[in-house]
Amino acid sequence: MSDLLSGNELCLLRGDRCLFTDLNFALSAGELLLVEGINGSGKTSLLRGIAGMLDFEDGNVDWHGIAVTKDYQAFRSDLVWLAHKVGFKADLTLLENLRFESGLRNTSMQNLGGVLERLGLARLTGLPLRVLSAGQQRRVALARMLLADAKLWLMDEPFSNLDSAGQALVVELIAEHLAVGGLCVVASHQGIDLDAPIRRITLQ
Amino acid sequence: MSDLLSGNELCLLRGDRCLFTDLNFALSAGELLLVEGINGSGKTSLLRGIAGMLDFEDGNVDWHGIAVTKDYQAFRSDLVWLAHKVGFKADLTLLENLRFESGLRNTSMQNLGGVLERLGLARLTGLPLRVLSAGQQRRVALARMLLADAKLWLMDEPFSNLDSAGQALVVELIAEHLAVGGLCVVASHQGIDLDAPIRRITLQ
Amino acid sequence: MAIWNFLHKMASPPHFYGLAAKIIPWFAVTGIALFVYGAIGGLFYAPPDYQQGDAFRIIYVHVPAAYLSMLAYVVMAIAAGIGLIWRIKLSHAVAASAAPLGAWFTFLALVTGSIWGRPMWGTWWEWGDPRLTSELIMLFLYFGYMALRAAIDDTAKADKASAILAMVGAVNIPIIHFSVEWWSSLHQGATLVRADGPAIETTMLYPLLAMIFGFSFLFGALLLQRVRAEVLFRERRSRWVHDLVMPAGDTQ
Amino acid sequence: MTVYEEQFPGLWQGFAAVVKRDLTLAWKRPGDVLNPLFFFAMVSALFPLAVGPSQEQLQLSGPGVVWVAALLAALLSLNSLFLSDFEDGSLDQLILSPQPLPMLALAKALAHWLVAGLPLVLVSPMIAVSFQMPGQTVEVMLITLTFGTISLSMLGSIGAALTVGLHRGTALLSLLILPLAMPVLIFGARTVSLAAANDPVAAGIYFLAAYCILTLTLAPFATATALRISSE
Amino acid sequence: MTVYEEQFPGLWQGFAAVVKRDLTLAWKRPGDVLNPLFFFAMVSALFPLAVGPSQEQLQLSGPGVVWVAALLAALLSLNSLFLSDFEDGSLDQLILSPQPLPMLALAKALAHWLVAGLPLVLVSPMIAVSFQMPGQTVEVMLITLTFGTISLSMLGSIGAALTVGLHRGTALLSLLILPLAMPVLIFGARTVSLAAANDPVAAGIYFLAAYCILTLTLAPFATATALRISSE
Ligand code: HEM
Ligand SMILES: Nc1ncnc2c1ncn2[C@@H]1O[C@H](COP(=O)(O)OP(=O)(O)OP(=O)(O)O)[C@@H](O)[C@H]1O
Ligand SMILES: Nc1ncnc2c1ncn2[C@@H]1O[C@H](COP(=O)(O)OP(=O)(O)OP(=O)(O)O)[C@@H](O)[C@H]1O
Ligand SMILES: [Mg+2]
Ligand SMILES: [Mg+2]
Repeated sequence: MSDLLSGNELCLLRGDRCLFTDLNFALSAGELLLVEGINGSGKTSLLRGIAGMLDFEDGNVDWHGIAVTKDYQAFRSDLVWLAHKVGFKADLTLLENLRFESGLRNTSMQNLGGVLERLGLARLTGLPLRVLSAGQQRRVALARMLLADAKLWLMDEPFSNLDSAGQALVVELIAEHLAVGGLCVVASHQGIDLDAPIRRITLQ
Repeated sequence: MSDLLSGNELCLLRGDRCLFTDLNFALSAGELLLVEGINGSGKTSLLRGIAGMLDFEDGNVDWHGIAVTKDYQAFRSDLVWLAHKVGFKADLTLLENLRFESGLRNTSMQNLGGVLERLGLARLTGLPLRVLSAGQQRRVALARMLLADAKLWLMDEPFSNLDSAGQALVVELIAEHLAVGGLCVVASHQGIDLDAPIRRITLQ
Repeated sequence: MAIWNFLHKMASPPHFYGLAAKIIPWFAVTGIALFVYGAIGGLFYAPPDYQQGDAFRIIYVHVPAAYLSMLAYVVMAIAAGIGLIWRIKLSHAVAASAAPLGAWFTFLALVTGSIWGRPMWGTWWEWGDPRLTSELIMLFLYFGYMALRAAIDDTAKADKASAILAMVGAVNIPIIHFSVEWWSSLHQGATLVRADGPAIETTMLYPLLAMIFGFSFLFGALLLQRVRAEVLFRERRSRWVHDLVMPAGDTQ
Repeated sequence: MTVYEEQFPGLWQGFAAVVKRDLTLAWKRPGDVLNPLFFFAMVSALFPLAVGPSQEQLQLSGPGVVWVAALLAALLSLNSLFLSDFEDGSLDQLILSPQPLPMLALAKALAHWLVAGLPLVLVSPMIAVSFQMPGQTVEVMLITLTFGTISLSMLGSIGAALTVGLHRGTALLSLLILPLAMPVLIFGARTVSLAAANDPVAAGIYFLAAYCILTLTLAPFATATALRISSE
Repeated sequence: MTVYEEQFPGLWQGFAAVVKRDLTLAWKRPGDVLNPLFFFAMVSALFPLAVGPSQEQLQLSGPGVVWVAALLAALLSLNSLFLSDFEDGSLDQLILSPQPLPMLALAKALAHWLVAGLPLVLVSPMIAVSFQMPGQTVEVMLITLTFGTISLSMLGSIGAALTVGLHRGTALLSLLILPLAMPVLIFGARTVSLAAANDPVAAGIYFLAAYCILTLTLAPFATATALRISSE
């Protein structure tokens, strides 16, 4: 099987509500999974479930054909997660935050300059994250994503708070990531205009 | 003068940066001011300045022709502010939060049912805000806006996290507000498709 | 594998619900019988203690309560551990139901001990005595366990979080038991559970044993009954509970 | 500070809304009520445990322990007075509401006292008994603690407003509040000790009452100004 | 709990990154370091003030006061151990990082000790002097406090992880941690008192050391599991 990531018969409960049952998907290298649905339909929850931060009531997610719960740690080193919240410390500077990330993931900071330049953050490295604007903070989260060098990107509304140049940049980054055989799972309210193969899930 | 809200020669500093100088705008009843600009250009800061939460370095904002600093309290009872953060307590239920708002602003809860229905929140009234999805929380913030019955709406990225139905709804709400002589100041990365007169400021 | 299947059948809520209903009467009857024998034997037939006179008779409540307070904790911790590791929901229900019972026994042991301590040691309470303190700590552990559960709305999450606490708190049990040997304490050393057999006269011993086992059976009955209620609540949205509460044909 | 004319009929309505909201929140998170209470009980219980229970020593240090515990418990809970409102954006909404901000600040401080101060006052007799305090002292302790905890809540609200945007820790807050709170502590503890020795206590009680009224009138304005500055 | 094979060379690198980050944060918000320290000093200073300074009484209650103050100071700062990480989303990122979570939990607890526990140990001799503790006692106090505060940080990390998603208050946290911390307090205070009376202290020190090692080995796993549950 060439499917790298697959979800089988997934079912998720939140409180009294059943968000979805019998959800299936399969994704191979270079493919993108677009999760759509109205507000509150469970997109964020699905992403958290895939990442292993929420337990599915039923079903399991496979990575390289093996259930992720079997070797959760190996799975984690292959994935990076862009959430609603940036997940950085507001009191540390941009640079300190990214340094910490690279220590945690044991990656090099070699192409840091390039990444920051590309994201338009180069002049902000010395500022504490607290003073950055909403969009700038999202860009820092994107920087983590690029530096992490992970195979699977989980992105929850990657376009929010970004200006139009920023949104175009995200599409470009995704396209590059797919081109080198990466995988993306994206929850978004707006379509993505890409050449790469896109699979869709619509939750209701 | 028929201008209800006007900014004269505004200048704002953040840290070492000067975000803008000599900014002027004027807005009369039924008009919308659209603040555009790339990430970090100072849209949020401008809105906070207008609301009186940030001090301008220079210039002043007038409401009904009088500087808002003169009668800040009267100004505050005419405005309502939709921020990045919802500004509700995560542990209280939706209903409790909105009840508190109505106590604070001394408004009636008569049309609450209609508002909630319209925003698609009717079934969620008993849930603590914490468990609502990102978009649902934004909708609760919109509910505050509608219940407040204020003349001036300050909206910071009102479309973020909303699904397409929600985004259309926001446009509709704005149109209605303008139609009855209200004013809107909107910071957004996406245009607004409206019949009403739109004034634009582009920050860089 | 057979054992595994058996366990899973046992742990299935409807099966347990029915089975427990059959066991409870036996436990209750045995418990009450032992209790009555122990109470009569202890209060009327056992000779007064040569040192303590009749005051010693409180032993028939104190010791069973003290033992049960520990037993309940052990049951709770083991059940919580099983639930956490093998993800058996019934097991969590057992742990959750054991806590309030354990707290009551602990409270009873503290009160009776302290009443007994007044004539024996001339004080209701002695801070710094290891046995007394560790027993009090156990009461607080029970409180902490219950408070943590109450603070989490989501039952599944409450189960897992409180299970950790129950397991961590289990270190206290050996401390309670061995405290009298490890440190000088006002409290009695072990009289019953000793390598060289119980050091107590049989007319005193038998009623005491009867009380201990009577308490244990009653605890078992109460625990099972509480677990039944808990299971019913947890499964409130399931088919079988629905059928149970509203038998077929009885539509509203 | 702005001068507020009497043009807002719903002056007390906003006040009531804030008090009600904060009490509801406390009800939903009983931790906030139990926290200082539990802390108070804890300090009082740990002391004999750690110091070793000599009867007369306990009796002597009783009033002091109760007062130090009360002060610490109040400080402990003050940290979160405006913090959660700041972090979830409610503070901005409060500042932008049409109600006079000092009124809302007073409401927050009052709600804090109801949640953190009052239970402490109510539970203090129990602790007094465990320290073998003589009966007539308890009454004096109740009165002084009432005035004292109100003053602490009011003073604390200023400190909490000043530090809300700055740090998570209570260090700065304590540093700001303590000098102002010290008179309350010293007078409080001394007055109770005097009562235990059957000496006259009126002077101490008057002082505490005066301090309480002073803080009740002035603190809301200072707090409101501090909040505006912190939220910039 | 997952079993972690030795396949990750950078095991200590994630550990170091977390410790470094938390220390930098503490450096930027000195409140976090000063907080427990200040609190510690405060309790110790307020006590004589409130109780009234009788020479021998001070000397007697010295060890107890120091230990209670240390325990409370540790509890006070524990609340925020994971809270800010939880609120800004960093906790999710830590959990999803390729490093073994118990390792990161250990790093967080260690950083907490470095920031909140160690300064307290270092400052304690000063307070001992102010309580007129005899010289040879101070050494014993230093050793016991070191072991004690490490145990408290480790135990506290479990409690903080369990309660992180729940409340702002420390009430529940204290309720969970105190029973487990009580032995540390009792042994710590008693050992110091014994030292003051020139009695043998080895047993107490051994116990504290054993407790410290036990918590160092077991707590990270419990904390990691608790974090996963809380972040659901
Ligand atoms: C508040 C005070 C007291 C508390 C908290 C307390 C607690 C306990 C506990 C926890 C046990 C069970 C220990 C174990 O099985 O390892 C126990 C057993 C016992 N207690 Fe107490 N106790 C108290 C006072 C007393 C007093 C005053 C007496 C009599 C002088 C007493 C006599 C006994 C006896 C005889 C046993 C059975 C010992 C054995 O067979 O192991 N207790 N108590
Ligand atoms: N305890 C609970 N009780 C009832 N419903 C709950 C509970 N917890 C979560 N939910 C519901 O589960 C859903 C979670 O949605 P989720 O955050 O995954 O949505 P989403 O698709 O990401 O939405 P958005 O587009 O707004 O971000 C929401 O509808 C929420 O109301
Ligand atoms: N202390 C400071 N030093 C330097 N720059 C600062 C400081 N405080 C704020 N800034 C800058 O001021 C700007 C504030 O922008 P603001 O939040 O108003 O932007 P925005 O237009 O709302 O952006 P976005 O579209 O991303 O929300 C940012 O560029 C930020 O980097
Ligand atoms: Mg979402
Ligand atoms: Mg902005």
